[in-house]
Amino acid sequence: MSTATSPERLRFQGVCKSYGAVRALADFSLTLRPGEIHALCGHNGAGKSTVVKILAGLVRPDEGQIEIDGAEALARSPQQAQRLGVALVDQEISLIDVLSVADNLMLGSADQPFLNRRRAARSRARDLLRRVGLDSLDPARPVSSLAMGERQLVEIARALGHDAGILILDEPTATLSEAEIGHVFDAVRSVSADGTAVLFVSHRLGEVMELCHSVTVLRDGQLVRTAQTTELDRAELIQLMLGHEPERALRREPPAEEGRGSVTIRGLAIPPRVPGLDLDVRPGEIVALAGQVGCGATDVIRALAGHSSRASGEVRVDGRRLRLGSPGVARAAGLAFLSNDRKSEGLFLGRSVGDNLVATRLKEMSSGGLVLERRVEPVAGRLAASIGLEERRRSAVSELSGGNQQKVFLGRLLEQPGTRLLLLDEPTRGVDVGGRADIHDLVRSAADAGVGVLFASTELDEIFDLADTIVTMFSGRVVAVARRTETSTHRVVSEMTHAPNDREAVA
Amino acid sequence: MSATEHAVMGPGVSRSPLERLSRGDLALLLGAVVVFGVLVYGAVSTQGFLSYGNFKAILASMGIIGIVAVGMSCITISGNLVSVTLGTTVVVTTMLFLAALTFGPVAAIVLTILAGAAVCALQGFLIGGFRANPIIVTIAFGTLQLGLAQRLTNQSTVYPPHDASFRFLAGTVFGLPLSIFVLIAITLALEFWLRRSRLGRESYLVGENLRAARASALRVTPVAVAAFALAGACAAVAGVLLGASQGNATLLTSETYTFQAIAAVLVGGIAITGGKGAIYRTVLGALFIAVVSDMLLLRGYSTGVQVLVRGLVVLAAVVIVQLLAKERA
Amino acid sequence: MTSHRNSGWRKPSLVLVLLVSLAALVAGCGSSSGSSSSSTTSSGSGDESGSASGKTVFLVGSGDVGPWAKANNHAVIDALEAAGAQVTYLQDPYNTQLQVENLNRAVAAKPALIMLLADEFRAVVPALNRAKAAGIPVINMSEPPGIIAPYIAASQQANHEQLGTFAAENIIEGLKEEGKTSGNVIAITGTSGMYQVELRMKAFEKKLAEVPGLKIVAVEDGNWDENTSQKIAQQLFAKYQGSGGIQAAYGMADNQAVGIIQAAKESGMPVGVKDKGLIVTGSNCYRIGLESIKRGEQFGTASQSPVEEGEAAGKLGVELLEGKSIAKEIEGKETRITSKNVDEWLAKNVCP
Amino acid sequence: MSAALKRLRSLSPEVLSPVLFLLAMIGFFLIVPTSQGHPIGSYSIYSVLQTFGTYGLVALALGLTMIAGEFDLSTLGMFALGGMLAVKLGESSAALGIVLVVAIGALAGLIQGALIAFLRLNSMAVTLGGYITMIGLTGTLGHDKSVSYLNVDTAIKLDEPIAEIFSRHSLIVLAAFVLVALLMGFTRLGRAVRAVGGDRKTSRTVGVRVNLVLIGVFTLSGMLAGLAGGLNAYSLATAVTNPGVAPLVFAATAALIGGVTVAGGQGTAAGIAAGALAMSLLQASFGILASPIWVTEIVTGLLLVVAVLLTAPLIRDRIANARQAYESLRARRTAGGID
Repeated sequence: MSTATSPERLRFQGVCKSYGAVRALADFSLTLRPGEIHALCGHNGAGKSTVVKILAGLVRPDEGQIEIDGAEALARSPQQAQRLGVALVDQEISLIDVLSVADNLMLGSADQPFLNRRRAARSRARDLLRRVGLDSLDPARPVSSLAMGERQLVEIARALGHDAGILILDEPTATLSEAEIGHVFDAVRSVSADGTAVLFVSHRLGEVMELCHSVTVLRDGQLVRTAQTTELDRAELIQLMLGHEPERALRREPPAEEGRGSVTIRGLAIPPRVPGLDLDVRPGEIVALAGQVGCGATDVIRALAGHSSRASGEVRVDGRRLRLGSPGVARAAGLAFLSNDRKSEGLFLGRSVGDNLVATRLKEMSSGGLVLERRVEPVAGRLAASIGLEERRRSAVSELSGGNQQKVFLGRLLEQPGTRLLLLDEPTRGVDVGGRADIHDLVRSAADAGVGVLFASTELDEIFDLADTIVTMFSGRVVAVARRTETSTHRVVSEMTHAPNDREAVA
Repeated sequence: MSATEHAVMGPGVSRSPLERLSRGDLALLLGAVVVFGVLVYGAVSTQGFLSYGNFKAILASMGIIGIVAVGMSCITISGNLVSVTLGTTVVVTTMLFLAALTFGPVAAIVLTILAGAAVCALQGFLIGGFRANPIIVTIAFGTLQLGLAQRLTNQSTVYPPHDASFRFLAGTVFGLPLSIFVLIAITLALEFWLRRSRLGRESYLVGENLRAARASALRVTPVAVAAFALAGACAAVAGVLLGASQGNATLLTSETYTFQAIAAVLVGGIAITGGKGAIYRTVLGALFIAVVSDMLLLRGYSTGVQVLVRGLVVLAAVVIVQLLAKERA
Repeated sequence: MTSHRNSGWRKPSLVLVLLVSLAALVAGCGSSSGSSSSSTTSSGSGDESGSASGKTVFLVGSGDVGPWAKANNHAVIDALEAAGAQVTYLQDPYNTQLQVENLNRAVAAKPALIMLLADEFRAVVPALNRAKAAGIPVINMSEPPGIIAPYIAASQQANHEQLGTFAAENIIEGLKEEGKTSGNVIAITGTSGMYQVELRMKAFEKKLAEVPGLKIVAVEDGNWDENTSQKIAQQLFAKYQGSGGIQAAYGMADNQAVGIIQAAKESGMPVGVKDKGLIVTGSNCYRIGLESIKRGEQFGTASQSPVEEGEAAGKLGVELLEGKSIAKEIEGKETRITSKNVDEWLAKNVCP
Repeated sequence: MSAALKRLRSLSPEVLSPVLFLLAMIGFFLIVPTSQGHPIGSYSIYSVLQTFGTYGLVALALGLTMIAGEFDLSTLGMFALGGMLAVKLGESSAALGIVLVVAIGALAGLIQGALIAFLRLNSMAVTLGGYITMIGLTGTLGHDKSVSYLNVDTAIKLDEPIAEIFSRHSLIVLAAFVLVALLMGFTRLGRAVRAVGGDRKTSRTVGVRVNLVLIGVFTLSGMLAGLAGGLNAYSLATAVTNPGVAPLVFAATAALIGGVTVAGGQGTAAGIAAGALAMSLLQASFGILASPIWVTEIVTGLLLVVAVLLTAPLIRDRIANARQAYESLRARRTAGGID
């Protein structure tokens, strides 16, 4: 493909963006040519999503120039971005479940006619679906009846329908099966052959190497390198993403290898993503489920906490079999759960810090149905002190920063009598650096007290800071289990992005 | 309107009002001053308003509505919106009470309250247990209660047995109607329940964030059942007092209680989305509405105008509460 | 979790079957219970013979909401059923909408006769028009036919002017006994859309105007209901407390008068001539009203006995069914009742 | 047979529910009264359509807001206010009265919709305030009394049978239904309303103008409820001050059995029409049987309980899970059979 000679479709020049004191993107430059498939790589927090958001009109840059087809083009809204010819396929699927495929394909399109001529809409839908390899999908079917992969393809089809000059794919394959990924790639290739520039954001380096012509690597908001994929191999790419590997001090002594697992999991199946999983967590051990979005780690955590009605398999806590599917049962068995969405599934934002900290243990504090203040006070005080928020005990949680909110959420799980295992899903999502260290300390001290910890994370730093044992997952399967001291970031990234049965191994 | 003034502060959240006076708070303060001014002007200029007799009349008119509204607040706080047919329960329990007087007043009171609690607890079970929509479930049960009552009474007026002694319930204590004292007692009891009991505390949490409550394995269904049962019990108490004061019962007047009670809850500044507010605020809301209605009445405005003003007050309260919540976020 | 929303609807068919069978059961029970419901015999409207036996009659009215209406309706039903007619009784608790629906139902059933106690004359005109087109005779009850006169076969009515006049006479007389010739009067009426309410009030006002010192300060709709009337009275007492108070009150029916008395007591006002208190009158009789008169609380009322009226209406219906020629309008004979003749009326037992 | 069954199973609930309920009610209507000695005539069908005409548009108004994921209690108030306004404003010309009522309904809906959309207010709270205000306004205008419409001829004409089973009233209502169905089915509005009801956040991100849609839906709801009230008042030649909750009971049941869910995003105007027709058939059946009111009340109440439970999220989840388990079991069994 003669990408080098054609004019530029997109040009980022010296773009900067800061969120408060945090520099998300510094002096970033990028060019895309028509027909080019360009990968954007980097770890969580490297600045990829800021680039995507700026391009899609969701965020405005502080400095720098953006040109599309040679003209100054700064989108102030998603609609405006769409008019500029930018189409975004987000990692979170933004289709409306209750509508049909055809309706979803029409939705939000600026040029949809007032009259809804169903036949025309369907034939247009068929055209678009054909382009992503969904030839046999009936456009009248509701999206709710589609498999995840089909949804992703429909979403790409919608982006294609906008006749976009620039197509952004943000982690489009995270939730897809092999065959589905093949369809997506075919679709992307055919779009790019038509002259669309594609920005492909992915962690999956195998896919990057296979699909993309060129790649830009970001680290800590800085551009590291832009190169043709032919100039690099995967090991180099990983090296670029990681940079110089920092020395990691061993912050705590992991528990002895021996000892019976306090929690044993055998054949845990969670349709549709996790076919079957075995895992042990010993008392005092911190186990990371490391993997990219959609690898199944979150599903495992949620299923253990009783939040999946379709999970099956054998889970034993201290030898006693746990009935899956009920949060109450899981809680009673000593499994304490921290959801990755503290606002909607964790905190009672309008209530005070103290109220939130004792919310789940009112039972122990009551007698005859009445809550005894003399039992509440010391516990709330101690917990608030342990998370460093003693002074704000009476403040509403909504008034706290994200980091402090997360501490309150975590604090609720601590020091509960009978807790055997902490189940943490992305324990530091949306938390600043200081808060993150505090939270990690809290988790460690809980482990030191003999509680097992199982956490899901997509962030390397967190995984290596916190875990004693690292379980890497890919596509719902465990890739490897290793002591932190016996593995390396390089290896873990390799495992997270490239399972033994990854596409490249096949290719 | 001190009711909405407190809207910013739920129980357990305290802060010095002066140190955090935002623009929204100032606007609210200004609004409160205006409302207060209008009330004072109305009180002074309305003939017959400032009298002991009228004071008693206001209290008498808010007693029964207040009791229903206080029960309604439990439903709202626990995150189950409102019951749009609690008034039907009031009327039906009035009938039940009068009919049950054959067993003596004490037995009749107990039976009535149990029945009111039970019929609402069932609604709470369907709502909490299956997340069925509260509005529609309560509409359905209102219809069922009405149908059942029509079946049992043949649509005629229910009279108590001739020898029944129950009029003492319609009497006065220290010159004030008994219903006011009952209202105060129930308010105190429910405040205690909400703040001190485990279920009460959990109902604030469930009301605040249902998903979080489920994720933290709080007792979602028992909370809904309890909230509705308490509301039903309050409605039944109102029914008993109504029966005592009327001495008969028909099915003619049921919605008025429901909507006056809801108005009191909303005017009291309790967010309809749940988790916030306190019972006493509903009483203030009921008082506010009673005072305004009384003024309009004394100034010769018709029932229609009173209802109209009540509706506008509810709309204003809803908007103000939301603006405050936004200001806080 | 929500990805399979559409799959949850396989059981409804079963539920539906259950529901329909339940509904059928309820409907079956409903139509077979009670003496007043229609039975399974086919409508006998085609029967030309000069007997009421076996013919179907629909009674459409406000229903058994109050004792007066209940006694009235049952007197009508008893009279018709005694002659062998099948009576279907469609009730509406003073709900105009429902009454029109009921009347339409009745017309649809093509009965031999419809007996109507209208809530609202204007609202029933279209339905009556249809009845007329279908050749179904309608007998109007209780009040003068007014605008529905062209649509009805006959009317049995009370003398409402007289009832209103009697009420005014009671008030004048009562106040006189207290030594008053002036004062504020309130009236709490029956459902305000009804023609009879208008007639009674007109006559009441006319009679009261004969004593210039008496002023009607408020007329409110009490919907024939004791509790509603009680509540309104309470508000009115509070309202006029500062401006001379209320000296006399007219509750259009005795139960309303009783409600007014109850409200007065709760407001701490004296009631009756004995205590030189509020003079209260009704204008159609209830047993509770008569008892109250006997106790000296209520000053008086007027007869309009529901039993007598109902019997008269029933008789009219039977005569029509028998093919006899009947009077177009029959008016009841009313009596003023005070403490002087109350015992006689209590003994007659024609007030419910 | 199995093919038909399969096809039935593949129908979405928003189609399945109204079809099943309508069929059941037609069956009920045809069988039960006849078996009790009350054969069905054209007049019976006329009265079904009359009931449909009285409350159908309230169901449509409420149903549309439910599809958009909201709940418009004020339809009940607008039904009353519409009647009162129509009687007051339409003294000289009924048509003028209807036009004015629809305009005022639109305004009332617009105000409420704007409050809900821009302030992100809970629609229950707003429309509750709206309902109380409207009932108050109705009482104020009518001086707390029902008001007669002097033009009785209009009333007679409006309900005059046309082609035996229709009347002007029911034809107007049917026309309004067709109009809304066309609007929902054949313009991009319908898609937008369902999108907003189905997933508001996603709708915003993909560029649906959510606020505009919400305001539009509430405006339309106000217009329809006002029209329903106006027509009803003309039919009765009377405006009543408070219609009670009967219209709401009818409307909510009709909408739910018509395939609309409280969660939003599902349902069609045609479905609501079918639901309203099913309810009308039921009520007419009881009318023909001359059942006492309590029978209708209890059956409607039970129907509503069943309908709301069938659409309750947890029950739906449970049914979906059971179904999934059953299907995987069956799949396993067939696989085993092949082995």
